[in-house]
Amino acid sequence: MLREMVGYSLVGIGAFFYFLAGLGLLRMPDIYTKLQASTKATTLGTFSIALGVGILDFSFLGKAILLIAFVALTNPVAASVMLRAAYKNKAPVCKETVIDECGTMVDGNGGDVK
Amino acid sequence: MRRVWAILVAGVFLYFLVGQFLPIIPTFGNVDLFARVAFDIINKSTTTNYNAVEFKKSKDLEDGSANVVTSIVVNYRSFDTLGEVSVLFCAAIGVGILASMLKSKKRIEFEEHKVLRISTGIVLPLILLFGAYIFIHGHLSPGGGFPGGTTIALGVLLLMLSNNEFKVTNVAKYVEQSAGAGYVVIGLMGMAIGGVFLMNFLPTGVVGNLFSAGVVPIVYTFIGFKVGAELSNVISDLREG
Amino acid sequence: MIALLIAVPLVFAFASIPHERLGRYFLPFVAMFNLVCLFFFMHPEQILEVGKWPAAYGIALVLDNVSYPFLIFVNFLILMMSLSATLENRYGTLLLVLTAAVNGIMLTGDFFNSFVFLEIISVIAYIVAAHKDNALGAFKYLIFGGIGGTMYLLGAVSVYVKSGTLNMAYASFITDPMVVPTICIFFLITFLVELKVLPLGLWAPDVYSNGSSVTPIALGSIVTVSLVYLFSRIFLNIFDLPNPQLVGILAMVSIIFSELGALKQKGLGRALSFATISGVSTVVAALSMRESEITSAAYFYLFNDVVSKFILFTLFAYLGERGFKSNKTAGIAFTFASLSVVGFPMFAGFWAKYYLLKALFQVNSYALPAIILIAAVIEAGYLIKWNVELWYKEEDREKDREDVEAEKAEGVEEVEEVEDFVPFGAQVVTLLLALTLVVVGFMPGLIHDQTMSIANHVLDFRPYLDLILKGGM
Amino acid sequence: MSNIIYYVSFIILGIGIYGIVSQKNLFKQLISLSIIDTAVNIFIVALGYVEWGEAPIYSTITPVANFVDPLPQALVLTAIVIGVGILALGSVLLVHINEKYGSLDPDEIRDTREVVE
Repeated sequence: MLREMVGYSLVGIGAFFYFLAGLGLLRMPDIYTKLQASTKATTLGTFSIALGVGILDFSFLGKAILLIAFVALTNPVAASVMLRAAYKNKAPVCKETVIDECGTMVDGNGGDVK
Repeated sequence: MRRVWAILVAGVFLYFLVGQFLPIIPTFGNVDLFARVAFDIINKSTTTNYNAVEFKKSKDLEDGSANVVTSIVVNYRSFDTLGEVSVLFCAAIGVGILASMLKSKKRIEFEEHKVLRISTGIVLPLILLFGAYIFIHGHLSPGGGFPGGTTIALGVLLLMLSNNEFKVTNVAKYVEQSAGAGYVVIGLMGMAIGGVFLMNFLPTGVVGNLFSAGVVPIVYTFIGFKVGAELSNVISDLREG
Repeated sequence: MIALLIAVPLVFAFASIPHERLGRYFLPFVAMFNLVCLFFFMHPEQILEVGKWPAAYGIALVLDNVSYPFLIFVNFLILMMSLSATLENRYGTLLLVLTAAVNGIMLTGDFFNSFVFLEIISVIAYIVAAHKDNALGAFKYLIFGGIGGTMYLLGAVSVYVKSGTLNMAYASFITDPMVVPTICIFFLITFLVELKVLPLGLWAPDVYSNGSSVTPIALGSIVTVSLVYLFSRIFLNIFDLPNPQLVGILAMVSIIFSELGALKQKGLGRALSFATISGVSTVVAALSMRESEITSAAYFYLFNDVVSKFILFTLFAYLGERGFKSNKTAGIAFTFASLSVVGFPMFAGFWAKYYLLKALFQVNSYALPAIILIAAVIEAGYLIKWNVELWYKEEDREKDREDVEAEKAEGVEEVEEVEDFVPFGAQVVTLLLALTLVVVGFMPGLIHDQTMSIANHVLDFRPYLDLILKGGM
Repeated sequence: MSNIIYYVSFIILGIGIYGIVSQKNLFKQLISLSIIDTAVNIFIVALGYVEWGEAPIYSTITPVANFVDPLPQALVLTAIVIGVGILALGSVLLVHINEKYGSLDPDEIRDTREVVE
């Protein structure tokens, strides 16, 4: 009983994170924030869904942990590479951006950077 | 004007499909398997009498692969697959020829990304291992030579994206050559042993074991190597220009 | 044993990958090997069940009285092409695979297998079409051919749904008058694209006129012959062509428009491409009649058309801006070939048109003969114009030398002998083929007996069916 | 209503054909061709579905045969590989065209051609 409760709540948390990812993609103003929202959410969402399913069905637990390990290995790298590519190609930043640590962006206050 | 034409052409075509073609095909799900050759192929009884096949029990059937799609692709209709390999082969050669004809012979260069490079070192062996797993287990689980080879080529692509100096050497071409010729040679061996081209001349073993299905795993391994080398060449041709 | 015709070219193709030039030296030997095998070790009426799977389950390769002469003809053309064309790096490898594929498409008795071979042929055709930097024409062909290939796949799958197998012989059991036309329309679209009947064959002029010696010959001769074979196998042997009038009308319109197009062209290459379209359209129109005399005449017409276009295109590729004054051998071959296309007596073309017209009049068909005669007049007009122009062309030596120097400056060092611009191999081959046309012109029986035998066999599906059903299901 | 997957694949096919005829940009035409391929593949796989049938693999879960028709799946496997080959070839041809004429729009290409020739 407890096992099922934990499992289902983990799956539910994962689903919620996916929902957040979708919301972020729609609501966030520029590519950096969009990617930030979606990667964080998909990584965490995948973790908890896989773990939840693993707890619900113990024979799947080993595979679930392996899955989590691979996602942890690849997903952040992919996001970082994508963001770097966007930055190098001078994708426009939203107006609210304050800090540009790399300092190559023309206008710290944002606006449409060409 | 173009749009009107397009709607007209697509409309006529859809009308033909829905009005003429749909009535003559069976409704979704209502397939009479008994009337199709697939029924005997599933039961592995095209030359022998009908016996139900059981996983890990049936022995020495005419075809030993647990994955029925594989047994069609590499055994019953192996000749198609030989053609399929040739299509990919020709496409790869074509990309090579056309890429070498480009006037701007500029190699695509970029700054390396440290995070990517380090994580590639960790992930790449896993990717290659996974690709090899896919084509070695092609007769037991979903997969086979084409997906496995593609996975390996993706590993090469990752290496190429993370490492600026990396080049696909001539070794890929030799791999492609020997794997491609190996497939045909297996076919010719069937001709020498059984008198028929592309015959499955090895014992088929127990359904579901790794060492089963005769020449199927061997052929899929060849295909895996060939497709991997070929697609790596395509990627490298497109990059080197 | 039959599988060797496909396996041997493939092995050599795969073996020639790391060494770019090797394929082109293999090609003539492989074509020779195929011809020797066909002549001495194989005889018609045999069937090979690949992998020892009975015909309906596996793939059956069939060598019968229809495919045998076609195979000999195509392998002969490949041999001739390998001797006459200048093959650059790696094209040899491609043409080896093409050899395997055309042999395969003629031998196979399975719809999906023929789709696979068709796609090999198309992929090679796209690459060959892009020869001499003609990417735009090749891309057009790729789009048309891609749609055609998809339609063929749909046709093959609907055969599987209706008959439960992909075997061609078993497919002839589908006789439902509702089903056959629908399946045939899918196949028909493919053939209209690949045999370049005009509305769907618009890609052809761009591709054929790129000025290379490989493209028009590989596509216009070898691929066309193999696809005419497949056309007759599917529409004459297995299914009855459902609405022959429609196909006939399409083909006739295609003849008229292509001849008018040829008349309008300023360049020889495009004119010849349109002439090729007209030739193949005539064959399609005649084949759609489904009558043995006409079918036989259509194959005769195909023979003449393919051989003479082979000569014309080869010489056109080497001609460039020059005339025939410096190379009389080439000029003679060119003139013979154009006279044969027009249908001058003493050449094969005369008999092709004679048999066709005779057979058509016998069934009281007058529309097609009228169009063929009009087309012949138009063809005579522009081909004689081109012959005269090329024979009397004053060669502009100054310009030539400038060209050579300009090319030297760019680093190209090939065009040096202005005197002898056609390579020796191409001269011999074109002269040989031109003489063949003359010989056939005097002894039409040589070819006519063969085409009659093909026509009689192709219109009767029972021998083919018996051959495959021999094992029983 | 049970035929809805057929209709879906037909509609995708129609979109592909519409794209090829209506779009001017050559790259979009290539994409449309690949959409047509996909539609046909969906359609063929759907043709082999048997109600309540399982994936055609003997395994611990399905030790005895209760399978969908595996042959269309094998055919689609071949068709997909062929489609990939054609797509690769088409894209490298487009790179060529773009290099030669500096554009992928037929109208602009025609202008460039007239200037060149």
